[in-house]
Amino acid sequence: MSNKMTYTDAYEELQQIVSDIEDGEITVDVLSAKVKRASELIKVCKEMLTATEVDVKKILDDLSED
Amino acid sequence: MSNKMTYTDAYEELQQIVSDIEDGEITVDVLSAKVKRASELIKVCKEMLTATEVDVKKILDDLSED
Amino acid sequence: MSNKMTYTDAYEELQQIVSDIEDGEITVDVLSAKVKRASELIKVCKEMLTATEVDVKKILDDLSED
Amino acid sequence: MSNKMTYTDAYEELQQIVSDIEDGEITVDVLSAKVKRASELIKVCKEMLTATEVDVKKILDDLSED
Amino acid sequence: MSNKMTYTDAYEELQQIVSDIEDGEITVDVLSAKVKRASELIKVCKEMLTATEVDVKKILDDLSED
Amino acid sequence: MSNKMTYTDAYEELQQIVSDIEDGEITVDVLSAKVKRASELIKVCKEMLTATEVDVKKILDDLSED
Amino acid sequence: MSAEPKIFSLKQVLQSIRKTIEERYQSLYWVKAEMHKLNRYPSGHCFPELLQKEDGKIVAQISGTIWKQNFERINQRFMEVVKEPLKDDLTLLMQIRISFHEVYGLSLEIVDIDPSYSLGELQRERLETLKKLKELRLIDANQQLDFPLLPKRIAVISAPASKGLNDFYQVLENNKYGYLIERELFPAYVQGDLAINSIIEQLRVLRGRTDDFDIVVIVRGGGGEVGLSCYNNFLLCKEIADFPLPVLTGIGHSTNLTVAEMIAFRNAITPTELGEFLIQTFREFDLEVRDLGERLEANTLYFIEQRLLELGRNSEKLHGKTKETLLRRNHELEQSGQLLRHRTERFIADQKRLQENYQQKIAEKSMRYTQTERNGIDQILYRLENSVEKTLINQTRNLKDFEQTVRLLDPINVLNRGYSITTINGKIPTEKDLKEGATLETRTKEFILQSTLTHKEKRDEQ
Repeated sequence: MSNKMTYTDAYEELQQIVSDIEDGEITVDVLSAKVKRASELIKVCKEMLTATEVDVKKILDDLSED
Repeated sequence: MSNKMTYTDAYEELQQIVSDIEDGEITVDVLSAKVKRASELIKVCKEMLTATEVDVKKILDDLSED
Repeated sequence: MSNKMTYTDAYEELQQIVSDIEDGEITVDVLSAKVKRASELIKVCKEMLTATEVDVKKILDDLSED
Repeated sequence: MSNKMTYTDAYEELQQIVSDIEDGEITVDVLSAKVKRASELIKVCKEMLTATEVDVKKILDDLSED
Repeated sequence: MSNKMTYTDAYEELQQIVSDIEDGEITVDVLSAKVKRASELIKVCKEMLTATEVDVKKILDDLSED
Repeated sequence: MSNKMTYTDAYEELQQIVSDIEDGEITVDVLSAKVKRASELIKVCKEMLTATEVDVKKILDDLSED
Repeated sequence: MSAEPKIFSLKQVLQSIRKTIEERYQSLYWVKAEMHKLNRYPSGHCFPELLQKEDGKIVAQISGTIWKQNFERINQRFMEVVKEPLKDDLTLLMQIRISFHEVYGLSLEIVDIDPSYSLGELQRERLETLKKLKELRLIDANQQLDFPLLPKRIAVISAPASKGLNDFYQVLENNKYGYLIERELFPAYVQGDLAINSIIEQLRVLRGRTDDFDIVVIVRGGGGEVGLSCYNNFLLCKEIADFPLPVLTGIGHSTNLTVAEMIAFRNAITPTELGEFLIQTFREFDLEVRDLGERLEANTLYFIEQRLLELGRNSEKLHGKTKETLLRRNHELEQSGQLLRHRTERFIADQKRLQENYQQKIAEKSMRYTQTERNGIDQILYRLENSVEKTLINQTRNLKDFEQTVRLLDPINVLNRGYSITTINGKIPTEKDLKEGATLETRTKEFILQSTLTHKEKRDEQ
């Protein structure tokens, strides 16, 4: 997966996959693959969230130290 | 039966067979043959489904573990 | 950030950022950047306040000495 | 500040400034300037008071001597 | 000040000024002028009183001698 | 009132003047004049005791003309 | 028959009358009558005319006689008691003897007079006068007049060269203060019956000259206690009471006040006292004027002093209030300065707190934002798991359905339950296939049976 992917892209793809599965538009043949992709997207989002949190915390901590 | 057969192919053939049988337009001999084929297809599908289930479970379990 | 920025401008931008974050009108992708900007604005405001405080104190102290 | 300014004008402007600061009707950007102006007004008023005091004292002393 | 002014006029104007000063109805701007005027009025009144006293004493002395 | 002043008129006018002065019901402006008049009235009253009626009448007539 | 009339001499007749009267009137009698005229003769005897009036008309009249020795005794007692001599026009209670004399005729010989009766009569006249004055509302008319400020000009009614007048003038002239009281004498009788008309006459003269005088005085002195009943006379008293100027009396006696004294503006016991009263009036006025002079001087100087003090107070107030005003303004400025400092500091503190708030707000909002996102992701994960599971379950169920259907349709399963399948030429026979003689193949669970069709009939129930 490209590092260039944004959280927004990842989130939208993720939602699309889940929505597809929910709508039964996914065959058993590709189900694993889709779930795998979704799982990777979830991981990516979570990582990005964590990274953002760390970032923000650092910024705010820096501010408070001043 | 070829290993290349997809779940979707198998499932669609199965559906066709069941539909044919139900329409009763076939001879007893053909019927038996069809039943046999159907049974094989069901088995294939079941195996594929089980494999997918295991796969998916693993992926999701991996995700949850993170 | 331009030195020409007034306290009022800085303060209003800061308010806007806080309100945007609060209303969820930003994405995760820009959150860090926004917080960073806010933090810079806060710094600027604080510096301006401190400068003003020093200024004002001097004026008032001069007045008291008379 | 013009020499033509009366004590009354100066005092009223001073009070207006003090009241504006209290009501938060000024921004940090103009605070220094406002405080500076107020401080000048106070000085002007004090000078006027002192001048008046000297004046009045002289008049009253003259009266007492008679 | 006109010589035509009567003691009554002078005294009433004096009292008005004193009362205005007492009530704080005099601004710093006109205080000197008002005090000056009052002091002049006091002088005028004293002179009038002294003149009257001399006059009256003479009349009364004449009377006693008879 | 007749322009001929009587004993009683003179005496009552005298009493009135003395009482006005006593009660402070006159102004400084008229004090001399009042005292002068009173002194004349006292003189005539004293004359009344020792002079002849005709002489006293003459003085009273003079006073009436004032 | 005629007889010569008996002829009496005058003397015989009068002697007979005298005898008869003497026999008839032997006692002394008390008689009340008016003595019109005393008619005292140089010999000392009196032959008064006695009479009685009714409604102003004389209804009885006779001459009386008082012999000299009787008169002296009677008059002395009368003077002692009544304070008046016997005189004309008195109503008297007399003790008489009726006598007739051949030469002097009928007369009442007065042997005594009751002075008490006359005193009562005088008293009665006094009361009568008071009553009439009261009825005329004149009793205090003179007293209601205003006394002049100074009784400078007085009309003196008195007997010229009398002691009373002299005493009165002495007091007026010899006052040590030099007061001048101008007076004019109006001579009159001031005692006895003549006084009544004499005084009335002068008062009437004076009525025409009221502008020339301030008061009228009636002065009598040295006449003792006798002859004062004239002052009870109604006409005189009325004239005094009604007089337009104050009438003052100084009649000089010590007995009961006469009516004139009672209704006069003022009564002095003696002329001297009256004079002293007038001087005293002057003295009081003198003192009053002196007092006014002193008050004038004192109060004028006090007035000026007060004005000076007033000015001083104003001057002090001006000092004080001006200083106070300046101090207050100065204080106001100080306060404004302090307020400026205080408010500026608070303003800055407020701004700082706002910044701190924003800092905190940003931290909170960022945190909440990422948390919300995390929740969103978790939500999606949940949906993913659910939908995958549902998909798998659906597929599994579908396959099971298929399996079921297939098993039900498998002919083997039919034969196993004891059924058989009959076919013609390998097919499930139709109407046209079922001809007699057609070969039927019947499959059971274990066998394939071949047979020929012999009969066919339609089942009713179809």
